[in-house]
Amino acid sequence: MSEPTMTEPPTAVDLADRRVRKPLARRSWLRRLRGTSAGHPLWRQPLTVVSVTILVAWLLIAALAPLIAPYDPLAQHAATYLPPSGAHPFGTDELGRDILSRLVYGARLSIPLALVIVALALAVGGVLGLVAGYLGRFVDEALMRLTDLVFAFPQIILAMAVSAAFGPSTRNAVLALVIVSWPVYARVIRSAVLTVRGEDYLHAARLLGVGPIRALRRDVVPNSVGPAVVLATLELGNAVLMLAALSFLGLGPRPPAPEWGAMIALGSHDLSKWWVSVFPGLAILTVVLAFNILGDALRDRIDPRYAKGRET
Amino acid sequence: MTATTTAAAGTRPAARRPRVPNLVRFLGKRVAITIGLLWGVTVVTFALVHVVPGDAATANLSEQALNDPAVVAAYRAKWGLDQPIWQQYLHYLGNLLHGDLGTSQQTGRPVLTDLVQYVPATLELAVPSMILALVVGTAVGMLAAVRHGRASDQVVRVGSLLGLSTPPFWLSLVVLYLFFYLLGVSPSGGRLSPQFAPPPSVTGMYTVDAALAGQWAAAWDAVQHLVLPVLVLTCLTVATLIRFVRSAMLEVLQQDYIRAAYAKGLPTRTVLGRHLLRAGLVPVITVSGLAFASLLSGTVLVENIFGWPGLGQYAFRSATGLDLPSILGVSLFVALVYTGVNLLVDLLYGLIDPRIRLS
Amino acid sequence: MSATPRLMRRAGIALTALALASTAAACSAGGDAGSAGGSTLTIDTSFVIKSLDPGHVYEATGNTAVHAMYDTLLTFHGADMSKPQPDLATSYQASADAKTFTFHLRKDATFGNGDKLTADDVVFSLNRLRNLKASPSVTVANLTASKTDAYTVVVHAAKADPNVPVILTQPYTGIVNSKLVKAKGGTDGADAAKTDSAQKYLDATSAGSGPYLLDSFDASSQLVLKANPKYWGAKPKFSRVVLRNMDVQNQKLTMSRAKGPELALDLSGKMLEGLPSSLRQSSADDTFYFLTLNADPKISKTTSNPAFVQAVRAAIDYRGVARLFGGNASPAAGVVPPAFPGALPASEAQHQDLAKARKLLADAGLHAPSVKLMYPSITYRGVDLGTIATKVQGDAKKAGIRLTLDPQPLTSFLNAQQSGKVAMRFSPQSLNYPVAASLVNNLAPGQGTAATTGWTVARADQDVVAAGKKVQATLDPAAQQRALQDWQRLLNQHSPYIPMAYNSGVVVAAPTLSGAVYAPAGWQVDIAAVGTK
Amino acid sequence: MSGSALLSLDRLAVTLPGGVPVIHDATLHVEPGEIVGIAGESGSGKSLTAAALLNLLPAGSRVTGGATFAGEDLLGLDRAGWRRIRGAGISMVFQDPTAALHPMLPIGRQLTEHMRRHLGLSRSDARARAVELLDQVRIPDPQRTLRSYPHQFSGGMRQRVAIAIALACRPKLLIADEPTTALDVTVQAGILALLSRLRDETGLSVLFITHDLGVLSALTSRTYVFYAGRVMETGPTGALLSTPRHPYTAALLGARPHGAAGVGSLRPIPGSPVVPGQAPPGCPFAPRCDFATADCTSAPPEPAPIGTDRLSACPVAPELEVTP
Amino acid sequence: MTAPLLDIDELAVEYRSRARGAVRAVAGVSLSVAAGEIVGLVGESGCGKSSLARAAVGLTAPHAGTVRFDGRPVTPVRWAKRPAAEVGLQMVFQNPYASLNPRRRIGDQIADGLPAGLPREQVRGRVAELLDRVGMGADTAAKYPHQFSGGQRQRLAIARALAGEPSMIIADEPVTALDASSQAQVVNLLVRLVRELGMGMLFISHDLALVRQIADRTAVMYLGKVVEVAPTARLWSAPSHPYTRALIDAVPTIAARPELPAVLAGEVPDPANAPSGCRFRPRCPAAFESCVDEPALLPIGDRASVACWLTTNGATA
Repeated sequence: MSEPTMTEPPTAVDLADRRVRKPLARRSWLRRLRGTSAGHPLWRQPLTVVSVTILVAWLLIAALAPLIAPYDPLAQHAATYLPPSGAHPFGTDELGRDILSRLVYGARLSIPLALVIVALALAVGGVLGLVAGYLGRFVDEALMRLTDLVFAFPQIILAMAVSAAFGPSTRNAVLALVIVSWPVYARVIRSAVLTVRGEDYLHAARLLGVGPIRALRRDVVPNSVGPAVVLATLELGNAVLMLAALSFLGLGPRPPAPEWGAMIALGSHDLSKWWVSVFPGLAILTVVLAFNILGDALRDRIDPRYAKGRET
Repeated sequence: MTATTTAAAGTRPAARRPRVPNLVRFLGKRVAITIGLLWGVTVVTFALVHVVPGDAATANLSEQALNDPAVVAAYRAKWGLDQPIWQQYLHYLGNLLHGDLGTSQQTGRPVLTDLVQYVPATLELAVPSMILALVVGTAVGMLAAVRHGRASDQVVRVGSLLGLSTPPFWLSLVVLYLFFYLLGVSPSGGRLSPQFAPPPSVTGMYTVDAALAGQWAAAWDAVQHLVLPVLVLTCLTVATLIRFVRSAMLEVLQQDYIRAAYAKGLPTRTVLGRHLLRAGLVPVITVSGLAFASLLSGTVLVENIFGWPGLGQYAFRSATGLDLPSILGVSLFVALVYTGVNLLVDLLYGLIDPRIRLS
Repeated sequence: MSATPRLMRRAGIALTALALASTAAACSAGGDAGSAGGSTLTIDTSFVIKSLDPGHVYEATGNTAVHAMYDTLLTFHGADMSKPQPDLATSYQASADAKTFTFHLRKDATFGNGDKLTADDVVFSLNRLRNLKASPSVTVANLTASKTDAYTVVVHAAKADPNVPVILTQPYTGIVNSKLVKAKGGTDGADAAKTDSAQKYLDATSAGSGPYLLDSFDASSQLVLKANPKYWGAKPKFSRVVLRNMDVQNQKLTMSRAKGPELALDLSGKMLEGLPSSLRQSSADDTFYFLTLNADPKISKTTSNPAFVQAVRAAIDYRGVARLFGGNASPAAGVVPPAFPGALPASEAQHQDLAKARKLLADAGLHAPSVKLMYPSITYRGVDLGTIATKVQGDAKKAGIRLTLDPQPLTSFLNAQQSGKVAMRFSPQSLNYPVAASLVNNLAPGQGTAATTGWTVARADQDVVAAGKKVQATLDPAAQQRALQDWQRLLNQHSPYIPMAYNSGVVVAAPTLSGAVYAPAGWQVDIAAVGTK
Repeated sequence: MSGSALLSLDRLAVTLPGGVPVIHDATLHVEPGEIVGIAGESGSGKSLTAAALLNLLPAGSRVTGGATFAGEDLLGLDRAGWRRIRGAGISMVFQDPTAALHPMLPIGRQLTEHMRRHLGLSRSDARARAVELLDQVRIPDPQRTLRSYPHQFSGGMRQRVAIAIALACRPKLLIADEPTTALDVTVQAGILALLSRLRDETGLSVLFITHDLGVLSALTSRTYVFYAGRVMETGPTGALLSTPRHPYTAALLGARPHGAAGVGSLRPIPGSPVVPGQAPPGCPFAPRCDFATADCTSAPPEPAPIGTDRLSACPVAPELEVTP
Repeated sequence: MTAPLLDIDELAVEYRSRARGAVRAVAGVSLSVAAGEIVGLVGESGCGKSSLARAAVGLTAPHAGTVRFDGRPVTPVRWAKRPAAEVGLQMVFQNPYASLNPRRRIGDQIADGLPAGLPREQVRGRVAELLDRVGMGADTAAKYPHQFSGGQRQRLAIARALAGEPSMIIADEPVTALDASSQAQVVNLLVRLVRELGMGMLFISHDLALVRQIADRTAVMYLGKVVEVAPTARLWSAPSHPYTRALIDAVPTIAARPELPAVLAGEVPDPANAPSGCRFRPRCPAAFESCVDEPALLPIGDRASVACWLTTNGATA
């Protein structure tokens, strides 16, 4: 289009956009070479292998929870606050529930919910971002202001407010987290769409008589969702964390659901019973870490700029 | 090839002289956007609070008072809750224009007074964390970028991923368990040990105020209370920063001008310290703005655990008490900080990158 | 009428507290530089305070402070709640119909500024309180004050109420200097709710005749009282009292190391574990936790079934629930907490009987009944109510009852409760003023709480109705207490309430202090009574 | 080849990290005051040769063979040695002047920082010399230029600034890596004139890398033709371009628009250039060569002398009769 | 002479730039291309060549003036589908790495230009045919763009343009991004297709030598205006405009006696601040008083025009 002679001042919220901007078409072959030399297949990177193993393990644990958990996660045994022992490897909590069993069943909440949150946010943000980017003008401006508005509330406070307003429940927690997280995807997709809108392949298609809808479907969408999908994998870990945070504040899935964040909250009342908090925390840590490493690796694959572990 | 030439063509210093109105226009536009944003915040907050079943009367009257319609009516009349919502809203806006944020139904004090008190407490946590995170994050991120692919880079990478993956509230509990419960070397929470009275308020930050008042023991005590929460918040922020700095620096390291700097015979120190840092700082500033915003929200949980009477606690209390004026006050403040930080980031950009200056 | 979740409000604010099981974990923060010494008493409490105007005060911290600044007509001494004692009124007479109460004022009482306290001030204070239509106004809505002479006041109750003398012990009935308050915009007129503007003044200055005057007040950090030099009674021991806003874990920490005259108001339950034995603890079981099951079949077919209520009653593990609250808690026998005359003896505490519960269900043809249990998602006295609810859920499950937990933010809970549409709820409850009979006003069929539980007179067992009436009609204290106990036993048979456990308020005081007694009278501790040994 | 050569490379070979060989047995020399050209398409290794000469290859690259500059063994230099050579001995001008100038540092800073270091000049002396240099590369208003930033200049001006920076420490050899590729012909003409004048005035040697044979012809005295990291042919530029002795040189000439109009007068080189690291055994050009024989695919042919001052790595070179 | 296939009349293109205000990239250009004709358009970067091309093909809306293709005005491509009658006007873009959708198969992209509803078998056949035309195998259809080199991609892009059965092609610097050897391949292909199919072509390039090689007529643009247009041979041998001459002289040539190309003083000014009068005046070695007025593009003989007071004064006087 025009020759932009000055770089527009990027705003802080454009960060998400620039995080995963367009894959480079032209670069010196030297640089490309450097990039590819490090582009090992996923399975060749030990860190990735570890993370995939952890994730698969957690998925198996979630799937086979009834077989793995030694006890009913809700059963209140007589002995409360048992420290870790042979019978209760991770101890029992205030109500005498087996912490290991609760952890195992907790995987059935955290992991699928994170997926749902991210998928919904991606869907909502994706559609809006696509529409805004493609239609431009007023629609675009309105959407950008809306995302600004959401960004202007700190995520956890907004999620808290939404969740507090509608009462704690799994559905409301998911809703709250989707509300705070969709704008990132909208922005990323929008900026990707804006890039594609200036691409010659789209122009070429339109010149050949391809209609706007078909062009959207074939040229715009496939070339703009990539960055958002990468971002989504990176956000999976974040979703687990945010959900746990809401639960910790008592705004997540209702008790007695063995949600990990809520389990940590139980332990926070009495530090001397360290096992009540420590193990759920480790569970969150491993899952989030695995998600993050995997997201990183995936991004490396999709965007060669990030080859060899370059991130964000 | 041609694209670069095209962009470069026909540009000479004379054509580029920044004109003063540019800055005015820029700031004017930003102020307009900010005002629009703040207006949006009031609308959303009003709407959100009114969707919720139950109102401030329920939250703020005693139970037996609720059984008395006369009392409830009096309360609603006093706080203007008996008016239609749009009238309440207009009334609020009118007061807002006069700088009146209303009175908190929870504390019975002007919201502004509450903010003046809670904000410094949060800043006392957030500012040191941010500074620490910036210094450490920039240094470590740069180191990792320069040592790209080597063992130290891998260690940094795993470390920052770990930092990103740790639930902050859990980390708070773990450090409390370690340093307070097991080792007994740190206080459990709060801003000041009980034996100290809060210092006379100047900045609202106990460390500073105590030092100003010459109460050194109290200042030292306040610093000790800061250590753990600041540590946790720094851990959170530094992980993001390291990742970002590292990739930004890597991007810069691949630029021709870095090679050109080496080709000129400059020592590594100069190349990294001047050329790399300068260019890598631009994206770092962006992310710092975001990081500061997320730091402010990260304090909610940390404040909760460390019993820190800051903005997060206030927000939490306002939200659960459906205290509309307070919620609005907090939301407006946060939005203002958000836009302010953004503006600051943009101005800093201009300061560092001449290409963006006053465009 | 009674039972404000006054304490619950504090709970909503006191966020997650850390139990400090070890006192070994001493804080390294140095020095005793600022510690209170000499004649300053330090009171550590988690502030719950909106106003220091007697016309508006109703929260814990405010009550404690207002009680020290404003004299009331009558009062209670220490933990003895059996009979109101003289304060500003040297004596009083109640009419036989419990509608007219005549108070004779002492003539030597003066306000902090030296003004004489007369009947005009009493009349102004009580009428202003009623007409302000603030939270505490409700309790006195029934009352009108007038004077017969400068030192005689008649309080007239529109509806017979033998508890008027007790109500007049409450901090909100504190007598203000009418001249002063009027000058600052106060009024006792019928339109006081709109026109009175003295609250701001009273939040900063005390206009009472009590042993203490307000020195300074910062709602977030501290409230300082100084002795009233013109106080008509015995000089209090401490010339200065500092109430400091302090979270619970710091209260524990500071009390563990307390050397000077210091006391803490919020340590209870599990927080008491591991405190040095040298500290003096004073407590009274003044709160109870109960389940409420809606009696309206339109709301729930299940909870309105008396057999179901009885089954739940039999399913609860009362000891286990009490254990969750910590050391001072005990399984409930009835709705009246042991701090008040009329409580059922501990020997009558309820027990779990799962077999009975199952049988009740089977007999009533209830197969795997399922109900939603709503509760406020707050941490109260160091215990997450969700934990208790989960315990109840677990117990119920053992009897074959499926409870689904429905935690709500405090406000939403109160709102839902008010609507009367909640099938089953769980909450803590305490008395609004320290007379157990006041519970009847609230819990009897058709009254406040009962009304929100769908328990109308028509649906209630007539024996219960009669027993409640008997309590209210009995004016003799001993007889009234017996009537109360009978009433509670009937409640346990036929009411939709299931009291589960009692919990106590505790004053933890430094070893050197005397008179630091927990008063289940609303003001937690009588500051002026605290002295040294 | 010549003991007096300013720069001489002897069978220099470069392998990038990951074991990708990119330059094979490059032998090359530059005499003082001489402008030598390197010609080749992208991927021919010409830029990497330049990078190797300043030790700017990606970390982990391996360089073997010999490289001597002003009597000093380049491959044996330590870090300090490289710092001494870079800028003051050998300096470089990059292809894209926009990318090679730091966008956020004022030009004065970029122009003086290495002068102060290498030449030990004071701030004011360095500035004085900077003004001189800008004048030398014909940039108007040098004082103001020093305070300006790169983005305030056009591509041509930026390249002049880059040349001034490269010349600041009076290097003996300037490596110019496609310095005019990104510029318009009119601007290119100015840069070529500038380099030529600098050579005449200061005795500067230039190693000029380009894919444009016309530029080579206009500027250089001798030319090395690179293909797939190998020197295909070398000789005086005029002779080399008028009577190419390697099929690749001839093919390059044929594919170039030249002379009178007429469709079909462009003769494309069949096939595609070699991807680095995937060169066929034998002569890398063999798959695209009209003259290739079975021998050509066995081992890469050694450059062999043709006449007194030319070398060609093609066994059929002596018989080669190609008209461009 | 029959009506030209592509007729550009007084076309102006403006951009709004935040920093510079309105920038007039093309400031009134008239140019026509007949069927079977190759017209070259040369000029330095920033002179508005690409803007002209984009407006001519309908990718940007002109600010003023008209573009007619085959007698009908070209509608700018916006929301509506492009009218079928205009599909015969196609474009080959500069950057072959950006002009093919990286995520779609080559065959599908080429098929975009085929009439909708064509049976799959026929589509496949037609695609293979088109690929064959540009010298690529039929198996190419199933591959993705990244599997090809720049030169190959440009050939694929040409095949795609051919799918619209164009009678007119606008080629915007089609070989600038390519290596010398690929350049020749692509240029030869384009020229051959134009000749074989009787199309018209507007060939835009900054490489004078290349344009000289293929164009029937050449137009020279400077700062948004055409300053000279003439049959290529004539333009090259006897340039009338000082700018044309300067451009020709700046091209380095291979000669037995090497000679540095001539330098044209100064640089292209910012189009936002175009000089008054003759736009070339500040750089023109031959500028004189008349040049303060803007010269019009006036015919100077057979199919040639020039906008220079030096020539037109002489021609009219």
